[in-house]
Order: sequence, then C-alpha cells, then structure tokens
Amino acid sequence: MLKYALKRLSQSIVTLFLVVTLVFLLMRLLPVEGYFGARSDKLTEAQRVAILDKMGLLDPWYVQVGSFYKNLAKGDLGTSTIYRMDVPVTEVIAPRIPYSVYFGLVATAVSLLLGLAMGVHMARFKGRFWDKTWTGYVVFINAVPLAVYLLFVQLYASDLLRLPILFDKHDPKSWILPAASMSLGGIAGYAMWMRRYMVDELNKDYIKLARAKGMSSSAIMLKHVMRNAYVPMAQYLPAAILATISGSIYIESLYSIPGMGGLLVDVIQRQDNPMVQALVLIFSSVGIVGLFLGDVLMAMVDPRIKYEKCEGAR
Amino acid sequence: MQEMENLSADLFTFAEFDAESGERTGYSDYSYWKCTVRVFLKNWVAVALLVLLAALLLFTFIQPFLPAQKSPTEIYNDPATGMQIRNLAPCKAFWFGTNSIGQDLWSRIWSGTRTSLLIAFTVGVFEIFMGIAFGAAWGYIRRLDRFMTELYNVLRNVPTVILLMLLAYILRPGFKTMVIAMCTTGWLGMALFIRNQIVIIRDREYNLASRCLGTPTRRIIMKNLLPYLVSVIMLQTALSIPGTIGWEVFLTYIGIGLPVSIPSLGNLVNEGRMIMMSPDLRYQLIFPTLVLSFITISLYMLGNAFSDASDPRNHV
Amino acid sequence: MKILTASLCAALAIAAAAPALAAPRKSGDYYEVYAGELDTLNYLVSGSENVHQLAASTVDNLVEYDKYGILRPSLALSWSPSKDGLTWTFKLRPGVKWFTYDGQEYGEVTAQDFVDSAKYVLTKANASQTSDVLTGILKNSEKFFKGEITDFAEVGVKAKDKYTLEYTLERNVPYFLSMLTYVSFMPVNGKFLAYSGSKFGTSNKYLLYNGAYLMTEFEPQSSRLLVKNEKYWDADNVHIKRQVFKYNKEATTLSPELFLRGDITESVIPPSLLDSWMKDPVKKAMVHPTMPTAYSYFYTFNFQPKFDAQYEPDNWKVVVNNKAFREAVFHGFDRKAAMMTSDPYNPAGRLQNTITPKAFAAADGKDYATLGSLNDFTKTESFDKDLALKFKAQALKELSGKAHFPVKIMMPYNASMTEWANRCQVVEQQLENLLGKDFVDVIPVSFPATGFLGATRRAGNYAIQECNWGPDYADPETFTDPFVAGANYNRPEFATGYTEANGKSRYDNLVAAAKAETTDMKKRYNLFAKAEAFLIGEAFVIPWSHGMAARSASGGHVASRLDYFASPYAPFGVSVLKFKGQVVLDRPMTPEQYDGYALEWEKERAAALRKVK
Amino acid sequence: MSEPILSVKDLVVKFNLRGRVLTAIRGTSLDLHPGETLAIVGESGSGKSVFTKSFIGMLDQNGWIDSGSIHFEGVDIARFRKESEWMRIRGRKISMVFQDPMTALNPLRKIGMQIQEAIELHSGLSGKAAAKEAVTMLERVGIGSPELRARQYPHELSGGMRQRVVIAIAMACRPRILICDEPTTALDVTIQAQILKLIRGLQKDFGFTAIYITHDLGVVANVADRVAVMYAGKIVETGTAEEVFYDPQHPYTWALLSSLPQLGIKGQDLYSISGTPPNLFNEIRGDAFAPRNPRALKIDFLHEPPLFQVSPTHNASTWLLDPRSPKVEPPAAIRALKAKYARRAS
Repeated sequence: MLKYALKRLSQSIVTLFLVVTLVFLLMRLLPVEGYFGARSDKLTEAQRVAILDKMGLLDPWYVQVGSFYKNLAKGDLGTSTIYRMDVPVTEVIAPRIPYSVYFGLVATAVSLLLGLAMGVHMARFKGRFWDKTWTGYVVFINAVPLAVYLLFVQLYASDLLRLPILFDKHDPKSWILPAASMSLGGIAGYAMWMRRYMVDELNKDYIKLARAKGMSSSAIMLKHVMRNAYVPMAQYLPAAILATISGSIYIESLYSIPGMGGLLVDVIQRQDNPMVQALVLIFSSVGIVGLFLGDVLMAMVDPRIKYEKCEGAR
Repeated sequence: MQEMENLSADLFTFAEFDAESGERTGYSDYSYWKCTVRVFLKNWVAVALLVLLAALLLFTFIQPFLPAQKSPTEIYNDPATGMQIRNLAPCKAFWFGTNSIGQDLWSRIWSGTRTSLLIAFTVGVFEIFMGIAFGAAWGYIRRLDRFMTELYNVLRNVPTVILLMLLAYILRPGFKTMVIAMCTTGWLGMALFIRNQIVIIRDREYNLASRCLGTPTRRIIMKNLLPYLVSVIMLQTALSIPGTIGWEVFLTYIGIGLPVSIPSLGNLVNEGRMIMMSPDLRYQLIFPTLVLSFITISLYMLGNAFSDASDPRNHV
Repeated sequence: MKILTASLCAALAIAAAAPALAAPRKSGDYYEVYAGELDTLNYLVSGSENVHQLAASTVDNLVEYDKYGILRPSLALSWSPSKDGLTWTFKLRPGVKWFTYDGQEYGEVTAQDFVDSAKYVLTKANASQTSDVLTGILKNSEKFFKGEITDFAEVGVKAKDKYTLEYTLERNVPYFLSMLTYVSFMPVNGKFLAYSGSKFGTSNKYLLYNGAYLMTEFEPQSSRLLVKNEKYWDADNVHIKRQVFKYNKEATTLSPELFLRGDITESVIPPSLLDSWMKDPVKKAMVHPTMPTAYSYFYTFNFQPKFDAQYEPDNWKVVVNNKAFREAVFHGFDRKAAMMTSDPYNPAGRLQNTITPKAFAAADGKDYATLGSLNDFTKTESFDKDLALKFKAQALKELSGKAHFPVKIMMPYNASMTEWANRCQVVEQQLENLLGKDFVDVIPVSFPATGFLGATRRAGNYAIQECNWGPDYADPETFTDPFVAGANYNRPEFATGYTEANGKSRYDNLVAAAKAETTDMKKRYNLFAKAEAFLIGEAFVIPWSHGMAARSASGGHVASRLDYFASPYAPFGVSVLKFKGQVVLDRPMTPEQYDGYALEWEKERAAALRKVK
Repeated sequence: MSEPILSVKDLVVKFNLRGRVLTAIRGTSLDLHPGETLAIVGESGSGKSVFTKSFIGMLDQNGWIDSGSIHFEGVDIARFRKESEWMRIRGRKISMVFQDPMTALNPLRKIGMQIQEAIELHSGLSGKAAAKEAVTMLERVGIGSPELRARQYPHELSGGMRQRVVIAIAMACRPRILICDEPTTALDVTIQAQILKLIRGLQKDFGFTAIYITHDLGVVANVADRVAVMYAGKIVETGTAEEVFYDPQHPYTWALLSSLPQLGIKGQDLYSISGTPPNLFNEIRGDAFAPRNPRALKIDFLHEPPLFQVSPTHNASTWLLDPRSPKVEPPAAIRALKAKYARRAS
C-alpha cells in the first residue's frame, strides 16, 4: 500500500509540475496590454516599462519560471499584481476557503443524500411513474442553462420565502438559498449515476441467486444492489466533493459569496499571473488528490481491486 | 382422438425435405441495424422527439428562405417616427417581439440556433475524429498508453477555462475562435472514453483470436473494435452537442463568447438574462431558453434511446 | 411551464410589493451593490476609478471643488503663485489629523506629507499609474522618475515649514490648481508609509484617513463599510453617516430589483430595461437622467491604417485623405440614431458638437465651445442627409480611378460592451442605407475586452472607431492630447496636404501656438478653439457625445435617492466622487424634481461663477 | 408409483418483448416424483430454463404464466401473483443452482455472509448461530478450512469452489426440490464430475428431488433417473434414462443423441442437426421439429402430434408412433445404441 501510494504520489507531482509550468508559459503569451489596468490609455512609455518591471515580466521566460519555482520551494506563492495589488496571494485566497468548504460540504451532503435517495427510488420503480418524474427533473436541470434557472431561483425563492437575496455571513437565513441552489445540479447528477449503476447491478447474476435464495426485493435492493452501486460512485466521490469545494462560479457570484468560485475566471480576466499560477497549483493539486483518493477509496470498498492493479490510466 | 382417426392416410407419407426451410423458421431474419431501428421505433417518446427535432433542424435551415421573414441583424425603425422599434412584445409583425435595439427576435432565434448548432456539430465531428484516432491508438497500442495517459493527466488538469480564455484573447472572439477553443479541449474526454471501451473489449476472445491469426492492428481496430463502439460513440456525440451549446452559454456569460452582432443561443440567453428582472420583457429570455432546452432535452433523450436500442442485449 | 408560472408569481409579488418600496429602509445611510472590486486602496498607485472614489471619501487634497464647480480651500487655506507662474506656495490648514481605520489619531497633516507622496509617486519601482500627472509638471520630476537624478531634494516640491508647501514647476501651467484635485497630489504620512512598506494600501488597516470617512470594514469580494469621521475638519458638511457597499458580480442585473425592494440607494437602469420602466407609471416616477460629465466621445478617421489586408488598408488610405469623402461620412453619420443604443429617451440631450464639452471652460464669461469658429459647429447639427449625398457625389468624382467602391470601413468594438456592439450595428446600417452600399461597406469587427485598445486604436487597426478622452485638468489643452503628433488616436499628422513650412502638420502648429500662450487666458482659449475647429472642420473627427455621471457606468438613466446637485461638481479630478454635502432623500427622485433641481442649480451656478469673478 | 411432488399441467408461459408476445412454453405437462432426479435436455433456447424458473416465480418481469397449473404441496403455485406468496416457496422449498458460479455471487460480500443471509431468511437462526451454520454448510459442501473461507470474498476462490458455495446457499434451508441450471457448464471437466458427485451425495443425505437442466447428455447419463427432452417450449419425450437413451422415439431425440461424439461411427461424418430452432414469435403449426426433420411426414406440418405412450414410464409426441405412419428406421447411430442395449439386456 505504502509503495503504491508513494509511486502514485511521485507521478502526481510530475503531472502537477507539468501543468503549472504549462499554464505559466501560456500566461506569458497574453498581450501585455492587459497588465496596465484602467488608466492604460494615458500611461507614458516609461510608466509601462516600470509596471511590467514591477511584475517581473521583463525577464526572459526561463528566468521567470526559475524564480517562480525557487520562491515556491520557499513556500512563497508571490503577491497578487492586479487583482489585489501587493497582497500576498495566500492572503487573498485563504479567507475564501472556509466559505467554499462550508458551502461545498453542505451542498455535497444535501445532493448526496437526496441524489442517492432519488436514484434508488428511480431504480426501484424503473420505467414507472416515479422513475419518469425524477427523470423529468434530471432532464430539466440538464437542459435549462444554469445561468437561467439559478437566477430564477434567486429571484422568486427569495421573494416567496422571504429570504434575503444576497449572502450575508451574519444572517443564517441567507445561507439557505445558495446552499440549496448549489445542490440542485448535484442531486440530478448523483440521481442519474446512482440509477444507472443500480440498474446495471440489477441485471447481474448474483441478484438472481439472491432472489432464488428467497430474499425479498427490498432486502436485495438494500443489501446487494445499493451497496454494490455505491462502489463505482466511490471512485468519483472525492473528486466531486473537492470540485464542489473549489466553488461554483454562478452561485457564488449570484449571491456574492466571497468563496473560491469564479476567482480563477476573475484573475485570468485581469491577467494577474501570480494569482492564476497559485490557483492552478491549488486546483490541479485538488484534482489530482481527488483522483488519488478516489482510487484509494475504491480499493478500500472493492475487495477485487488490488493496489498493484490501480496504476496507469483510467 | 376422434379427429385423429379421420386423418387421411395420405398425410402419413414423407414430406419433401427442404433444408432451407429449417433455417427459415429460425432466427435468421435478424439484422443488427434493422433490429436497432425497430427497437428504437417502439420508443414513441423518442420517435416523437426525433420527428420534432428533425423538423426544428429543417426549419432552422429553411427559415431564411420562407416568405415574410425578417433579417436577424437588421434594425427596424418605425417609419412614422424614424425611431428604432425597441422591446416590442410579440405581435403580428414581430412574432417573438424585438430586442432592445429593434431587431426581430424570431429570425434572431433561428439564426442563433443555426450558429450554435453549426458550432456544436463542427466541434462534435472534430471530437469524434480526434477522439477515435487518439482513443483507439491509446487503447490499442500498449506502448503509447503510458505517454498518452500522462499527456491526458496534464491536459485534463489545466483548467479548461484557462485554455478557452487564452485562445479567446489571442484570437478574436468569433465563430472560428469558438470552434477552435472547444475543439482543443473537447476531444480529450471522447478519447479517454474510446480508450476505456477499447481496453475493455481489446482482450476479448475474438480479438485475441484475430491477433493470433496475424490480422494487422489497424484492421482489428477498424473491423472488430469500432463497429462495436458505434453505438457508444453515437451516444457521446448526441450528448456532446448540448454540452457544446452549454459551454457556449457559459463562455458568453464570462464575456468571451461570440460578439453580439452574431446571434447565437448563448448570446440570446445572455442578453435575455440581463433583463429578466422585468416581467414584460421576459419573452426575450423565454423563447431562446425554450429552443435551447428543447434541443438539449431531445438530444439527451434521443442519445439514450438510441444507445438502448443499439445494445444487442435489448434485441430479441 | 415552470418558467411561465414562476414569472406569473413574480409579477404578482412585485405588484404587491410596489406600494411598500417608496418608504426608505434606513434613512440617511447610503447602500450600494457594486461589481467592480477595489484592486488596491493605494490611491498613489492606482489609476482605477473605483479606487479614486474611495480616496475621494477618505483623503483630502489641498483644494477641492464645491457643488458649483468652483475651487475652494481644503487642506490648504490659501495659496499664491509667483509672478512667472513657476512657483506656488500653499499655506496649510493647521490641526488636520490623520486617523487610523478605527478612528485613532495618528498624526497631523503637514507639508512634508505632500513631499513624501510626490516622492512615492515618482519612484519608478512603485509603478504608479498616475505618475505621468506629475512628470512634465513638477520641476525635475521626470528626471527623477527616469533615474537621471537621484536626490529628491532637486524635485520641485518642498516643505518650507510644517504648514508651508512649495511646488516649483517645469513650465508655466495655468491650470495647475485644478490638477491638485487629482489623486497623485494627495498627501501621505511618511512615517506610516515606512511602517507599512509594501503593505501600504493592501487593506483598510494599512491606510490612513484624513477625509470625511473612515473605512472601518473591508472584506474584498464581499463588503465594505465607510463610516463618517466625526473628527473630520469639515464634519458639518458630511450628512451621510455610513456608506454600505455589498459586492455582487451581477450587480448590474440585480440592482434594479434591489432598488425596488429598497435594499440600495441607487441603481442604473440599463437601456435594455428602460422601456419597461418607462411604461410602468410607478417605476417611471423613479427614473431620471444622470448628470453629464466632461468625458468626450467621438468617432475618428484613422490616417495611418494598419489593419488586415482583407479590409483594404491601401484603399482606405486613399479615400481618407479625400476631404469630400470624410465630409460625406461626417454629415452622413446620424449621431442621434447611434445614441439611441445608450440613451433611447433623450438621445439628443447627450450629443455634443465639439470635442471639448460645453461648460468645461470659459473665457470672459463666454463658454469655450462658443469661441470663434467653434461656435459654428456648436450651433449646427453635423448630420445632414443632403450635404452627405452632395459630398458623396463629389468624393465619387474626385476619387474615380484612384480608389474603388464600396470603401470597406473596418470599425472595431469591444465585444463585452453590449451597447457598443449594438451601436456598431446601428451605425453600419444607417451609414450604408444613407450613403449607399455602393459607396461604403461598414464592417464591425469585435475584439475582446482585455487589451482592446492595444489591439485596435493604439495599433492603428481600424478605419473609423468610436474613441473617448477624459480631461486631466481644467484647461482645453487637455483635449488636444489625443490628436497631436505622436499620440495614438487617429494620427492626423499623417494626413496628406496639411504639412506646413516647419515640417509639422497644421494642427500641431495651431496647438503649439495655443500652448505657448500662458498668461492671457482669453487669447489662449481662443487659440485652442481655433485648433479644435480646424480638426472638426477638416472632418478628422466626428464629435459625438459626452459621458454620464461617474457612478453610472452605462446608460444615462438612474433610479436614485441621491441628490446629485448637492455633491461637489467638477469636470476633472476626484472631487466629483466625494460624498461630502451629499444627502440621501426619503423617496426616489422623480424626473420632475430632477428637472427642477437642474434648472435651479444652473441658475445658482451662474451666480456663483459671477461672484468668483 | 408414488404421488408426484410437483405436477405441471399444460403450462403456457409467455413473454412480452418490446410489444411482441412470445410463447416460450407451449402447453407442457410434467410430473416430478419425490426423491428422483430428472434431467431436462434440449438445445439452448428450447425453454428449459424458463420452464423451471416458473416453478419458483423467477420469470423475468416481462414474462408470465398464461395458463396451466403447477401443483406443489397441494397448492397451484401457478396462480401466485404476489412476491410474498413466492417467498414461502422460493429458497425454502424449491432452490436453484445457477450455471455460472463466477457471476452468481455478490463480489463485494464475504462468502460466509452470503450463506448466512439465506440461513437467516428461512431457518429462524440469526447472528452467530447462523454464521456457525454457514460454516457447517461450507464444510458440508466439501470446502476445506471453512472458517477461513467464510471470511473471504468470491474472487479469492476458484470456480469449482464457488459453485460449491452456490450449492451451499441453495441447500441452506434443506429444500425439497433443487433445480440445477446447467451447474457444470462453466467448469473444467475435472471439476464437473466432483460437483455432480457432490450433488448426488447431498441428495442421498438430505433426500431432495433434483431437476437438472442441461444440454450435456454426458451429465444426463451420469445422474438422471428420468429424462425429459424439450424442444421449442414443449417436452417431446419423457422416459427413464434407459428408455430415452436406448429406445428413443422422437426424431428430435434421435438427432440429439446422434450428435453425441462418442456415438459417432468410425469413418462417418459426425452427425449434426441441420437448421435452427424455430422463432417462438411465430405461430408454430404441427410438429415444431418438422422443418428440420429430413424424414418428416406431411402431417407433421399440419397437426400437432399427440402424446403416445410407449411404456408406462415412456411417452413421446411424434406421429411416427401412430400406427398409420410408415415404418421409419432410426438413424444408424441410434440403431447401434439399441443393439447395444439389447445385448446388455439379454
């Protein structure tokens, strides 16, 4: 196990290094115009040079890459250049993490709970009324653009339920709508996958044997089908949870939640290189850790999988 | 028994044996595609959606040639005042009303659907090509696996938003940029999917047998593997089209979509979003959203219905 | 279906809520939902208007504009220039204190604070985006910035004693006082600056306040709170106790609704929404236009085209040098139709016929825009169908054989600005319909918001483009900057047939002559007016419109409970962003009220101006 | 002869496949006697599995018993509609062993648990007692170190071992009838014999009645007291193993036996039945085997043959047994069999 984990870890670090370097270089391809901000029009040439120099953009690219990794080794992610000028990147990101973690966890918990229940319900009544009803919900969520239905939820739910329209950390009532909106998509997603895995399992031979030995349908669902259907879900779960934590662009911007969602888009738009690099580092690590945890979790819940077999691609 | 006694003696003579007829009574009328179509046709919801979708597609493309159609980009002025006919609710002259500068929403929606579908199809075709080429090589040629997997891991972990935005900055926003940007990122998923499918069936007995007989790799991929994959590929493509449209809406939302002067579903939905606070203007959001949702739902349902139908296990 | 039912419910809910919203939620406080976050609080470095707005509320300048746009003392009690106009001495108001964010006294505002601030701005490593305001004005400042001299004592800013500040200028700058209202001339406490180091301005705790408000809370991307500083030297004139800002990325989409619910004090009503507000009598009573600003918008002809071959730059070079062609477009451009995309209810009110806006400057009681031949343009609308067609015929005749038609006119726009994109479509259609598709072929081309100007105007990558310019100081000279040789607008120095004996273009010579006149303001202004009239008369540019009040980035209409006429008015600097004197009304201002106040204000202003004379 | 333990009368089972109705069992009768071992043979698709599944109510969701009766312990279980009714029979009175032991066990649950589950369901034991019983069961089906095995997962066991586990599960409640659906097809030849021996041993100890479903005549010869030959959803011939093997009457039985390699005559091509079984979607007229029978009579295409009794235990449904039919000689291989039997009998 340890050997396997170490091997996976070293692989992940190589991947991470390649990703961050690639993004670093890509960012250097952006037009310099983006670094001058609102007053770019009136700047003199000398000012332009001074601004680029302060951002360290005048060095050859390999020097820039080198100093980035040198600082990174010292644990220094640099300071934001545009988004929050001169503020250390970690200071910009750190206060946002709790919000994202909180909403991410709540949303994941709610969507898992309701989504799995819905998926089980659908598989149980496959082809019948409830299956069709919930399928309708899943299709609706997938078909109507996120940007549209979330706005509707925000406007009318806040009005009908007398809830605040914007998030305010001091007002517990204002936590409800964003967490609920964040779960809507997750519920549909989990329900759909759960249903599919359940149906797959239902067609397997061991279900026949379980029936032949006289188990009731509900006992079979509970003790065999559901348990087994969770296994393929387990693999994607950590990544999915981490993805939720890294935030939902739409919801956080709709409700003004100061989380991580949309931060990446913001800083790319503003061409704040150190922020972009730090976020890519974080998001990629999170993604890679998620995959890793997924594999480990899968190996833990599925006795058929030996750690040795996990290596390589999926 | 009574009856039996009355049978004519002639019946108790040998019949002519026809070896063919023995085959005929069996399952020999089975044809994969015929059966797929038959099973598919049984699903009336899917058939209805297919007909509606086909009608919509057809209509999208013939709409500009129909009589009494307005231009999607022309700004209509009131002949009396010379002012733009802005934000006019649906009426006889403008079936879906006009937008904030007096353009005809009806023709804009169809023109937008055309644009969006064109992007989605182009990207979809590209994804299939790249996905199959890379996915098949990746899955079948073991030596490539390590390299491709690492490449995949790296590319997958570069946030898609970064690639898309970067391309949008380097190139100008527009149809070409949109297609290029989505092609660069979209095929990865398809390639991985194909690769996984191929790994699953690669070592099945009939393929091992083929390999033992010395069949070239390319031929095995083309003849043994791909036909099996047709149905899953169709499903992926059907799902990739709404996916691409979804990305288009998202890109428009973060400000790097198509320019407003080119109507597209993403643009129309985004424009509509801004005014959805106003109930009397909401038609500007509802119409494009309906079209968009319909396309998504029907492709999604059709993809699933087709993959069900093409699954040999569902054939008799 | 869901959407339909939802919208029905919403309609009912809004209808039910309508009577309740007129009542103010918390009278006296100001609430805003904003989308543009502060990237820094460092007012000495940032060029962003969001930051300037904050600085205007929290840090005072030597002088400030009052609500009629008249300069009056602020941190300086009095000032006097030397005879040659090169040395200015300021006597500071004693006893003004620096405060920390939580209201603790930190120290006194002294003359040295202005020296420290200038040094900070002019230090290259700080990469100030506003250092150009000082360089070229303060003596030796440019040399110091470039590192040619290292002793800051040689730069023209000195603290004679604790309350006496002296600026020495590079050249005679008649408008120097007006420049002092800009952020680069704000003071900074040297001790605090040294203590903060690179953290200065990174949060509300790393900032000192000597202005009307203290920023007591600042949570980026979430909220900020400005509270009135009760110990402010001019506290009596500060009426709003708190400014509460909530961040929302979709602020423009949400704020009309939030305003209706009474959650915020003011909301821009974007053009796309305006119709539906105007149709509803309750809402209509809340919408009024915003105050005009001195920002100037105009369309320029590019004389050094560097665009893609597919848009035929060589052909463009030929036609743009033909005056009749330019005139055809100049008179063929329906400015009102174009303005409809921004302000459909009062498009004519937004138009201006000169580059320099009306009421920006005056010589001897005469508005600058009416001086000399500039008055001809001010009086007449440039859009004239018959003239346009006449010039078209002339251009066709003159250019036959030299250029081919239709002329491709490449017109870039910023893809993220819906109104601009719409406008390009309107302009395209209008020009092509009027002048004929056989004559012009307008091709709108979209570019992404990031690096927009770098890719288009600055690179010469356009044929005709909508451009704008905001004044840097209160003198018409500021409006010549975009057009003189070396500027990167439309480069009229490349126009053929306008070069004079000294090798310079006629316009450059006209401007140089005006700049040289620093004592007789009337003469100076007349000379600038002559240069501007030349620019317009030769149809190098098409003047179009003025901007609208700072706090409303787009469109020309707001629903608001603020009284604009109570706050400082200024064409330049940050005074206009101040909340000093501002009040929050009990009810949204009605259009009738607005018109009434506007008339009253104009009368009072005229009287005030006369009094200053 | 004793009273039958299970009696099937004119059973018709139909399926609904995507809108079309398929008749899988076309009115078949069968008596099962206590303690005997019956083998049902036939090609794949002949309906053997469906036939036996209808005894424990495990037809797929789209299938149903259209008419006919199945009497078991005095009840017509063909009338059962509710799951709870079946619960009293399934696993407890009639159990089933499946073809593929590789997939018949839940891969994610320990073996002991899977047996224990069955025990808890029917025997009233629970918890530790049931677990202990499970270990006993494992031992009983010939698995060494049963305590260790009980804690293992299916993938850790070989195919033969797994089949033993499946049998242990089926036997857990001492059923009266055990249906073995091709229990050895998926196993190695060496293991096959062990499993058959195991079932026979268990049968001796527990005294249940066994039904084997198989297309492997070798298995039949090994274990069966009685044989039923099934073709196209109908039993065409029943009899004791000896009767069916050495004196087959139905042309289909002939064909089936002729295709056994060990019966082939040296120098002759191996016999194989031409054609394919009929499509059960179509209406079948006359003898279903007629189109594939080179010596079919004209009547075979028109009328369904009745059941002719050859001996008290031997029935066959073929017109050849009608006195009016011409005398038809069975194929050479069958004649050789008969001769062998006659020699042995004398």
